[in-house]
Amino acid sequence: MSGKNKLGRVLADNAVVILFILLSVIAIPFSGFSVQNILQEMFTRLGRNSFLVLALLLPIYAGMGLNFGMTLGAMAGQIGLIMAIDWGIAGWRGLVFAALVGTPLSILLGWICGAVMNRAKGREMVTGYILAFFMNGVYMFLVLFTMGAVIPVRSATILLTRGYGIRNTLNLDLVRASLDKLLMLRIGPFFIPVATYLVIAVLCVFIVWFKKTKLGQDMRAVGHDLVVADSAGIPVERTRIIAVVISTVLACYGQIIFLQNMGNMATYNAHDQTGFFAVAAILVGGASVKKASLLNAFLGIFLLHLMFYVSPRAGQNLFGSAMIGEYFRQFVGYGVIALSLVLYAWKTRRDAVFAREVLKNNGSSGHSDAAKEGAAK
Amino acid sequence: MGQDSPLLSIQHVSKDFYGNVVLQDVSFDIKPGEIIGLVGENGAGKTTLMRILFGMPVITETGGYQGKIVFDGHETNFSSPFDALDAGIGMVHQEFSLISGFTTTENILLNNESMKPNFLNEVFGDRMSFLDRSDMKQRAVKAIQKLGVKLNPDMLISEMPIGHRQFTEIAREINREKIKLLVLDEPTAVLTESEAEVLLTSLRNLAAKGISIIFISHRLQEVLSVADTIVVLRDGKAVKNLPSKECSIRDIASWMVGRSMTSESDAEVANRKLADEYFRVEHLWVDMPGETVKDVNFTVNKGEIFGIGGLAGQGKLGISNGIMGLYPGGGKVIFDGKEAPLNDPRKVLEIGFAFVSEDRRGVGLLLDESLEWNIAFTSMQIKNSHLKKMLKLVKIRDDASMRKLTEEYIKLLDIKCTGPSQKAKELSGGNQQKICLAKAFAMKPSILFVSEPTRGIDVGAKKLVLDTLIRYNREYGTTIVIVSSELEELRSLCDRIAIIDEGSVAGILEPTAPLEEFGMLMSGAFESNKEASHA
Amino acid sequence: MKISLKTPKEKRRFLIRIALVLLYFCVTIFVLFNGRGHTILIDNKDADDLSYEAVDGMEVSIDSQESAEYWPGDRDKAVVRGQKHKIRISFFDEEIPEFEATFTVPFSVDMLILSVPKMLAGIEPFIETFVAPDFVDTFEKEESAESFDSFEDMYDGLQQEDYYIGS
Amino acid sequence: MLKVKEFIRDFGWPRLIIFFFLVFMFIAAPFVGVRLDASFSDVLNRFGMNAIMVLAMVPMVQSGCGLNFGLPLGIISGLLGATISIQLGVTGFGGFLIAVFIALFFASILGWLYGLLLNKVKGEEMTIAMYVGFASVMFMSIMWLVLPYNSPNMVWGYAGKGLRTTITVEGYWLRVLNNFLAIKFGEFFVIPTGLLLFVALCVLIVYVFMRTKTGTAMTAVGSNPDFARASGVSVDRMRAISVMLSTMLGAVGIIVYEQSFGFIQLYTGPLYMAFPAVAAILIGGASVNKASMLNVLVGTFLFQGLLTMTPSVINSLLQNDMSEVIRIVVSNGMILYALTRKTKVSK
Repeated sequence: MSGKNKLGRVLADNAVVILFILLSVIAIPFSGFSVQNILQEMFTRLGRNSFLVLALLLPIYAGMGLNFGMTLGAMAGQIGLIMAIDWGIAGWRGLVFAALVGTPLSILLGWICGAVMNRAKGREMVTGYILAFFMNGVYMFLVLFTMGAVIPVRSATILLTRGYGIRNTLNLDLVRASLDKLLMLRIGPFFIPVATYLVIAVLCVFIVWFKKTKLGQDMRAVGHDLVVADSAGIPVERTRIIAVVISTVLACYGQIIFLQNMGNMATYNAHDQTGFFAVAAILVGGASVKKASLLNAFLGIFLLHLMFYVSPRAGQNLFGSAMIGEYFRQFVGYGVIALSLVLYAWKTRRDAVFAREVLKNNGSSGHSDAAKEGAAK
Repeated sequence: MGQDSPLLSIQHVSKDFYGNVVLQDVSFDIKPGEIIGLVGENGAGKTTLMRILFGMPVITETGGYQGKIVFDGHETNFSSPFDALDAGIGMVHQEFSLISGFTTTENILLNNESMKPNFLNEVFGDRMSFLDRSDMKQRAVKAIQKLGVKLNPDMLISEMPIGHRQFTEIAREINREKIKLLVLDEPTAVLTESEAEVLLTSLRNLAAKGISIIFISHRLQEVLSVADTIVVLRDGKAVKNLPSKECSIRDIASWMVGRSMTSESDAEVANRKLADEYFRVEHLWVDMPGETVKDVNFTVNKGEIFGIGGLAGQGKLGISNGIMGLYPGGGKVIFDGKEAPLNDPRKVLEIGFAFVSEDRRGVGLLLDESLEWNIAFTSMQIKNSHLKKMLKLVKIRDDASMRKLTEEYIKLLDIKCTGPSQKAKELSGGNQQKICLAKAFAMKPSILFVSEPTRGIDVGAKKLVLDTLIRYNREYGTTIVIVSSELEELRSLCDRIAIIDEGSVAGILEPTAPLEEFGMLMSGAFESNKEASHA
Repeated sequence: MKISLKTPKEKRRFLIRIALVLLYFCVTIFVLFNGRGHTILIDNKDADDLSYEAVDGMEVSIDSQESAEYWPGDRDKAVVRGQKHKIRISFFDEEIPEFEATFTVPFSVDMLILSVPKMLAGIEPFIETFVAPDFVDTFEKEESAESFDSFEDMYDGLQQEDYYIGS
Repeated sequence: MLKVKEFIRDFGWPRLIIFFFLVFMFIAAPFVGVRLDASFSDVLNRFGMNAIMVLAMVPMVQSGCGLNFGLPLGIISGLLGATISIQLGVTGFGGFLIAVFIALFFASILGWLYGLLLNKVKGEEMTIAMYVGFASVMFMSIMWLVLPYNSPNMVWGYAGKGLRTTITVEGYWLRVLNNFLAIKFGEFFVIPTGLLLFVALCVLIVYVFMRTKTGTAMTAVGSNPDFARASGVSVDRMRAISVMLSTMLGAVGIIVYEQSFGFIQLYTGPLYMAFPAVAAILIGGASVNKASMLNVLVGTFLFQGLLTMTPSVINSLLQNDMSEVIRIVVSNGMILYALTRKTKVSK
């Protein structure tokens, strides 16, 4: 393969990352934000979003693509937070309580999600997406109609005036930034939420470590080749379910971390786009449906949120309309998912052709000239 | 372990699938450290025998088997291949069961990794143990050494030559501590000669270490050179079982194919006067996975029934698929004096080719549509038939004419169905095959390619299908190229038969040629010294 | 999951898992009680029947939070976690020694009044549950549309993105 | 008995539940004070509004491209047609037709490109379609702000540029189809004859198209692409045509919807419009790879019936607004059911 071709491949493989860096480089000067301002915002957002994005990794390893079903975990986390607020548990203890309530819930939901995806092998992504919508209905039913009516709610202040159902916006003052503030470090002009970063670091260690376990190895095997893994006696379906369960539980914790940073919660919408942002971030970082790393996650969060932060202001300054920037960033978010999926599908095809040619070159073993001629084409 | 007691003893094993007998009273023994060469034509029962040995679910689902299998002194009846593995029987399949993104070590130890326990085992079970990479590597290296080949334990499978992949598979099986018996199904099919030689040497090594081997291969030289004992299966019976020293390739070949022939068609075939060259293939190569065609040359005369035979995986199926443009290919196809385009299914259909695919359910039929659709579709698309004008504006499907056509063929080919609107998937295999033939006939082809016309259909239907082909040939003078694994069938039908081996024509024979010649050609035993029979 | 307890290994694992489940509940209960927030209104008022009198001037701190000054008739609040609390009172009149006491509040109550004069006078109960009469109404304004007219409206919620991205 | 069982298996119990639920609601309606005739008229109207967008699912499903989550692309073309028609200031039936023609023009171009894209990503169509749809909606949101429209009816009054979020079609072609030959029975019951006729026309066109040589080939491609290829049909071309057709139907569908609804919803309005259409055709009995005109008609009727009846009946029955939840659960549950059902295409 010639050098030019190689360069082309590298460019194509990293098209999304390159595109994003270019966009950001163009948009930053127009936004008028100072570097310090942008960096502080990035520190905050890294703390806020990393956990959610990292929750996507395991299903990718297990070959199930991007887990749009992680929204289920977010819902579990929100139910945990509602409970914590209802009981008036303050500070980091409130977060721990929310996580403890959310854990069994998200395990259950993850199990359901994994089982459903096992029934739809090959289209896990779209299935996860629709499942999230479906569960949104169940969540609404649970929170809007049974809480306060069937499920006892102590605190009237979080209920709608009609006496049951949780308010559309839940004030999280009790736990606001309680994780971030636990160990806030000031370095020069920057505030760094060390505790949050520590939690994320622990998760990273867990993921690295998990990959070294037997289960992690099995997950990789299932992700690479379902049929071979099955014939080697690896319990394929169970392994896939475990991947989704872990992802869902992590999403639950991630959502709690996210919301404590935000300080309030749109009860019926907060989870809607959890999956979208996490998926967009990891794809922007250069991950694909089949391959992702910690680096992809962090790079992606940085690039995506840089873009999200600067584009409304840049749009305002460039076109005199903040809405343009607002729409632009959403366009970029959706577009980047579409683009990554297309590039990936296209790449898979290209690699398949390539692999076949390699196989043929090996297989023909100089038996005939015609075969070589064919391979050269 | 007594020297005399066999490791594995297969005793009077019989098996039928719904009355279709595939194994009949098969018995043979394997002693520890012995290599058995198991040979037989496609469909002779090799695969079924191995499935029984491994306790594949398909056997119990279809009613089990008769007879007894004694392994290591105990009568066994494995309920899954994993039980067989646990007992110490390993199998290397023809198609690789490797994960291409994994290294050699990881593949050799797939689901058999070395583990270091940690505290999380107590909570989440053994799967949370760490992998002990260094121990894994040691074990892999040990297995590779035992095999006596050179393999890089850290190389990715995807970057390996094919031969090494095969070695990796074998290394995986022999890595298991308990392994006593290794079954190799066509292990050399994808190897080069030198690689195959290395493999054979390592097999002898293994046998010397006390591992018994069942070696299934169509390459008779290899079987002869490596095996201690040869077992020949034919039509489900173990027809020969004798030390390899006592037989020659020619003997084995004739035992493999040696069936009594139905001689009725011989006379007729011999007397047939055929017109001039009509169709010619030069240096055809086709990239069909598993059936790669490398360099094929032959000519067919007008009105001839030309047979293409050979063992599975040698490329015979690739020829017709390639000519019909279904798989990428190259070379020259000359039809009626003009060069026919390759890689364009529509063009070849337009110039009068028609094809009955071997993959009946995958390519041949619209399973979810009616018989009318199945029969009339191709002709509608290519010849614009079965269309009518609606309101003088648009041409739409003419259901009445499609129905008429279908009813015609239902009667002509005696297709058992409830009517033209029945769904294709509801028919039996034989009747589905007739639908495929009807689809091709409806094209009124100048030359018809038929691939494995009798695969997977019952005996009665087989005869009907073959008779239909002969009748069609005789009545319309249609040239037919028929590809089949069943030599018997080709010999009863064809004017000439080409045998394909390793992607090219090993030789072209008259149907009356001695059986062992066919056997020899199929087994790659002789180099193409039969070119003379080229018409 | 089938639990068989044949081998010592399995027995040990079973016990460890049981212990973990117990630990799960213990931690939950711990954060539930320990993290439970209460608002304590600290009162320095005379009794209606003058059975006790407000302190002339003092600094009160609860659980070593920052102390606040109280004059007669003052009321201020402290937000605390958990049920056991320590109160420290130092009087402006330096002759009176500092007062320290511990008290517990009931788990289920969000807001209570602690009357310092009552406590000093040793009148029980010096802690009472406080119910804010207008509490519910203060939240009324936040109320937004709580039902959706159509599918499309439902997803209009998505445009609350600003909230989500947190710009 | 066996036949009944088989029927239920083929038809699927979720559909039966939905069907009986709807029947139950029609029966219950009078008892909770909901006027049957008004409801029925409403259902008919909504049926007409939505049927063409549901119809837009058919070509793509039939050609094996899966459910058309990329419907927003067609809707955008429709919105372009509608806004340009209003910009031109043509009123009445002419305005409607101009909108349709312009929409078809854009839809054919976008649809063809979209088809070429989907051919590159076989097997992943649905996820990609969804995000291509979303991205294009957001892209057009920018365009609505930037494009040089200046009809005072459409642009923001204070800025003098940029289209409004909702634009009324009143005074242009409001209800031109609905009112055409409309038949009134009493105060509450109206048959929107023109609308239903137009729907019938579209259904007929698709029906006829699916019976032409090309349409037949398209169905075969969806049923078994290998068979179609072996029969000399260009699989990619058929798929592209089907995507184009679906997009064009989506474009016409949204204009029909708007003339009855009265407003053009721009910006993020079309974002999730594919979902009700997908749910409807699945409720009608279609699967991920088979759909017929009957599925469209039955599905649209059932789904829109459900959407009309649940709010009024359930809310007055249970005294709460549970209908929204029911709607979400039913429509997404139906899609989920179709996705996880073991497809019967035997290979």
